[in-house]
Amino acid sequence: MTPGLFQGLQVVLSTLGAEGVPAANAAATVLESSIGLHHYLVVSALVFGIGIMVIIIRRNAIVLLMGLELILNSAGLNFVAFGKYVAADRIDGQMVTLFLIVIAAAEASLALAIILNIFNSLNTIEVDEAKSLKG
Amino acid sequence: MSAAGVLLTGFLLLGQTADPAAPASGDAALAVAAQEAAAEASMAQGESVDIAGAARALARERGTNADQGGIWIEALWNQVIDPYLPFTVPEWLLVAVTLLLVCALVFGFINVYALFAVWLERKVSAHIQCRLGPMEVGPHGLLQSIADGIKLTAKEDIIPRLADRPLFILAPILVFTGVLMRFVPLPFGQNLTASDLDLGLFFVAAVGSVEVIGVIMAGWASNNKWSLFGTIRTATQMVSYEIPIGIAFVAVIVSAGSMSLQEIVAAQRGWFFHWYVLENPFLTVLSIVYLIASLAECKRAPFDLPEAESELVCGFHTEYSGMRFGLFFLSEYAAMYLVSAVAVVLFFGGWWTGLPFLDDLGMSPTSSPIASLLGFLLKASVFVSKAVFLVFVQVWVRWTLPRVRLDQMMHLCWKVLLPVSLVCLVGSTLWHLACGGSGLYGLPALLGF
Amino acid sequence: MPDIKTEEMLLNMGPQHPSTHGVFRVVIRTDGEMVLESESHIGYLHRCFEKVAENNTYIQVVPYTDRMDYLCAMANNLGYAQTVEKLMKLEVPERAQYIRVIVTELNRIASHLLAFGTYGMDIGAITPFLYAFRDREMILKIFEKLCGQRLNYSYVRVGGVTFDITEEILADIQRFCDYFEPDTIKEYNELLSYNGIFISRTAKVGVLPADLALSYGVTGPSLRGSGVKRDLRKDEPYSIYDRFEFDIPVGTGEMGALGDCWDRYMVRVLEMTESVKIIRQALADIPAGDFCDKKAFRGVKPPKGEVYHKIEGARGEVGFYIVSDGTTKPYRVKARGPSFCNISVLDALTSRGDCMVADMVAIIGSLDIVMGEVDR
Amino acid sequence: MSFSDSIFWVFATTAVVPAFLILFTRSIVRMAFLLLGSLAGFAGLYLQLNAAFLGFTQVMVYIGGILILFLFGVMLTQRSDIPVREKVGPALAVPGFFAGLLLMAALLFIALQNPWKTHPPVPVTEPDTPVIGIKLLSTYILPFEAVSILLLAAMVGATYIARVQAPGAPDGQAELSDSNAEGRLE
Repeated sequence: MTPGLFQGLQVVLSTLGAEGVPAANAAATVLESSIGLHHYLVVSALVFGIGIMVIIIRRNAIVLLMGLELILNSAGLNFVAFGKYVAADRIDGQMVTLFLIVIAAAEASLALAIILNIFNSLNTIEVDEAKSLKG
Repeated sequence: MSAAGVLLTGFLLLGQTADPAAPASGDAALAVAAQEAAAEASMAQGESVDIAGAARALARERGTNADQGGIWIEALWNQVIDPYLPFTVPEWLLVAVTLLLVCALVFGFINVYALFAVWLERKVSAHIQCRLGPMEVGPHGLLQSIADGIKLTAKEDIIPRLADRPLFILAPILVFTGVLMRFVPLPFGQNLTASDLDLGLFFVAAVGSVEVIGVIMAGWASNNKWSLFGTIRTATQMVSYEIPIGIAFVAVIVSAGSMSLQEIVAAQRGWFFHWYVLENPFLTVLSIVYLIASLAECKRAPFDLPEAESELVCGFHTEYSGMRFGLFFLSEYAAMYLVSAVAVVLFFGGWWTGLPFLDDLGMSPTSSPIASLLGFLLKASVFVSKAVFLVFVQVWVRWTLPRVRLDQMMHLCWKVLLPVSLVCLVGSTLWHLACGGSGLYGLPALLGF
Repeated sequence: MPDIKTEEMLLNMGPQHPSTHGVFRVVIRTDGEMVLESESHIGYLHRCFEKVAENNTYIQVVPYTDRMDYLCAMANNLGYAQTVEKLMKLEVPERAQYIRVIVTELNRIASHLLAFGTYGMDIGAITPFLYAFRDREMILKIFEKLCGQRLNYSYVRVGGVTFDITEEILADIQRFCDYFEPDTIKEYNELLSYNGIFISRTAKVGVLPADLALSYGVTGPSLRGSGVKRDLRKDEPYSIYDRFEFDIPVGTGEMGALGDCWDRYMVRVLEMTESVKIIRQALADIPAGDFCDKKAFRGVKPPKGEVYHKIEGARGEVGFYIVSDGTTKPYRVKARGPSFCNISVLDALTSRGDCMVADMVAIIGSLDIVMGEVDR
Repeated sequence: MSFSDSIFWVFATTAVVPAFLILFTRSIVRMAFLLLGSLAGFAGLYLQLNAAFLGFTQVMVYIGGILILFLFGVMLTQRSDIPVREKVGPALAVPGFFAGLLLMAALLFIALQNPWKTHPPVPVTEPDTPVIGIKLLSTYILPFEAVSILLLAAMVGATYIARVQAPGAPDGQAELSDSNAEGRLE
């Protein structure tokens, strides 16, 4: 029943070490689902790493914010995944992510306001240019 | 290209349905169980038509999430087609085909409706303006939209040299997908829906933002200053007007106690004064707020600033031609139907005629298959007619009123509609707590009706 | 008002733009939706009227005057014809005078109807446009019957008019007047003039103070919208305008500010009523007799000299300055197009920093320009 | 692997690949739209995790709010010459890449090697939304209120910061006194 393409993807993941994941096995006994906690953790770790790279490599303030959003998202995914597979009540993980999203919204609006201000006074949003403490 | 939109929607729908709350839209055993139980339920209720309802009822009973895309198609398949097939179909194929079928049905409806709506708009505008409108192609120009469609597809597809090519191509698809996806929880009649999501209204509100992103993409990718103007206007307008719309949603959700569009309509059963527009004065005001905001939400006059042809040439789709423009066009008309249908669901009683004796047709467990079929068709046609009437109202407004200015539009949203809707939300909630859902401002209950 | 600083943007409005009423180009510097400064560029329709006029006979110049303000060609014809007549000291037959007044006023109505319709369109209301065209069509039909032309009439010529007006046409005009006033104008007011959104879009927008208007040489309804009661038909009566009873509507600031777009717009609507009033009186008094001076029709050869004469066209004062060297061709013809002077005030109106892109359209529309006349 | 599992792979790809491409894109606007893809993938993953409410919230807040805010930010802070380019600090490109890679590897190691005490997912018996609503107003009432205040403060603060300084106020000093004056008036 498993189509070849997905099998291939699974092979790729198993080389990453996701094979023999207890959660996946445990879930499989009930739901025949091969997707478990580890899959989400891997996705989250990948995106987190990318977010870090974006933040270090890129110099544009808005792009930095984008990297930040990636990191926040990967964290949120972890919470929900742990909520589903580890926590006693799966809603708790969702609640944390919910707050995370809201705080991300507040953070983004504030950061953009600051970026606008920097742009107004320095005429650039390259973070390296914004060195002075005043004005 | 529209196929791409359909595929994208299908794909996103997959995500929703495959949401394995019912752990297996895929689980064969459960599917069989669902099939049996659906058969049982339909036998028990003597309903031959309302397969979907039965399946859903069953799913509820079994404590699973019933909100799977195309469950009625699934039931149809399980009961009518599958038992007679000589081979077993892999379930993933089954689900995929079902979902694509649902998408294709919705897409087909949008297309057919859009052809009609374009014709309606031209005819109505013509008669408002003391002229005849299209008369040449077909009787009273009925086939004119088809001719136009052929013209649009046959037109040269131009992409400006300095445009951002991938975004330019992606934008109309995204806009169309944003509209198409919102059709997913939308009912077309009782239990006639692509997927009755639990979070139906929330979904409608959330996915609307995809359309905004698509419009921004279009305007930016065109590399045209007028397009950019249109884009900024669209983004401002749609983001702002989502708020009064959202508040109107919340007020109705409070009254109905559910976000599922099916259940919101179901809660308005009975005499027409049980429709939420007559439920209490606050909801009446909110319905007007919603109608105004929905005009802005789908960029119709008097809020057609994003494409104000006398100011911005054509706004965000200035550079688009051929079928890419056609997709914008299609999504605009689809969005018109969409907001109207949501208005019908929220305030105007959905598929109920407002007369209990008509509504009850085919609803009792003892009614004959013919009666249930008639009742089913009646409800579907009532729903679509109500929605199309609201589309007509939009057309009527468009050809009568001038366009507002950007600051006036924002003023209306933030300083008029928002406070009014907030007050109405509180008022409606308190009213609901005090009087319950008696309808007509609670007067019939007072009179012992 | 602008709380957030944004990048300024240079925007090219026109020459091909749906609401510039012709090939007119405005370069606007915008900050978001606010227009900071605008700069008009004209000349896309330049056809060398004045040079062409020097190489044609006096009669041959008449069709060129049609093409200046093609929406109110009768007034141009009349202005040119009267200038030449003034040069020749020619008396035009009484009946021709009446016919001239009737057709000029009819054409004024047609022109204002178009201004009304397109203005609605600029503001975003499309239906009034078709209403206006429905009624304008009746006038054009009458003109077609009268001289075979719908737009470029060349009907009023030196010495009179080309064709006599028949009883049938007079009856048509009477019927049109009865249809048009007061019912249709009332309909227009209900449809557009007093529409809330329309008022909010036009009131207090593009306010043109009287002194500014006068300093730019703005004339016609655009000037009267600022409250200046100047109309050549009353102030310096030409032809037989002194025989008729009519009012000069001026802007009152009814919707907030004197001289705003709404005032300019409303002056045009009110003027249509006054024109109907004049036509009714002219229809009642029109005498029998010749419709032209036959001699002048055969050839025009004014004496040496120069003359300036101006009349009130639909958009303002249409003036002609003619220098004659005694031959059959004018030595020099200079035309004063009202649209040219009216449009010159546009930059002053839109560069005050209180104008949005949408207002830009409203202001251009309210000045009611015809590019054929601006560029000539 | 059942069908719904294959959907996971689709969404996982949608979440990771556009995010990765952000590193190699030079146009900021394209980056924002790649971010759109990534965020949509995350929304899909939330759906996969039976968190439909969260998934739609993600779409609403991130795509409908934050992303549009980003796009506005890009439009407000760039010259009008399109496309917008962004320069990469070349000195940081290689170390940054490896730092990210190192972190990624560490996280992957932890994620895959740690014996998580997982339990089989509980079948969903009722919609989450009412539960979330009730929890928000009972267990989580304090964070809920705190976040509300935070949002309000952020909104006011953002509006205040993004304001253009008065022409006569060249530096923050004048503006400060300006705001003091306002405070006194109140």
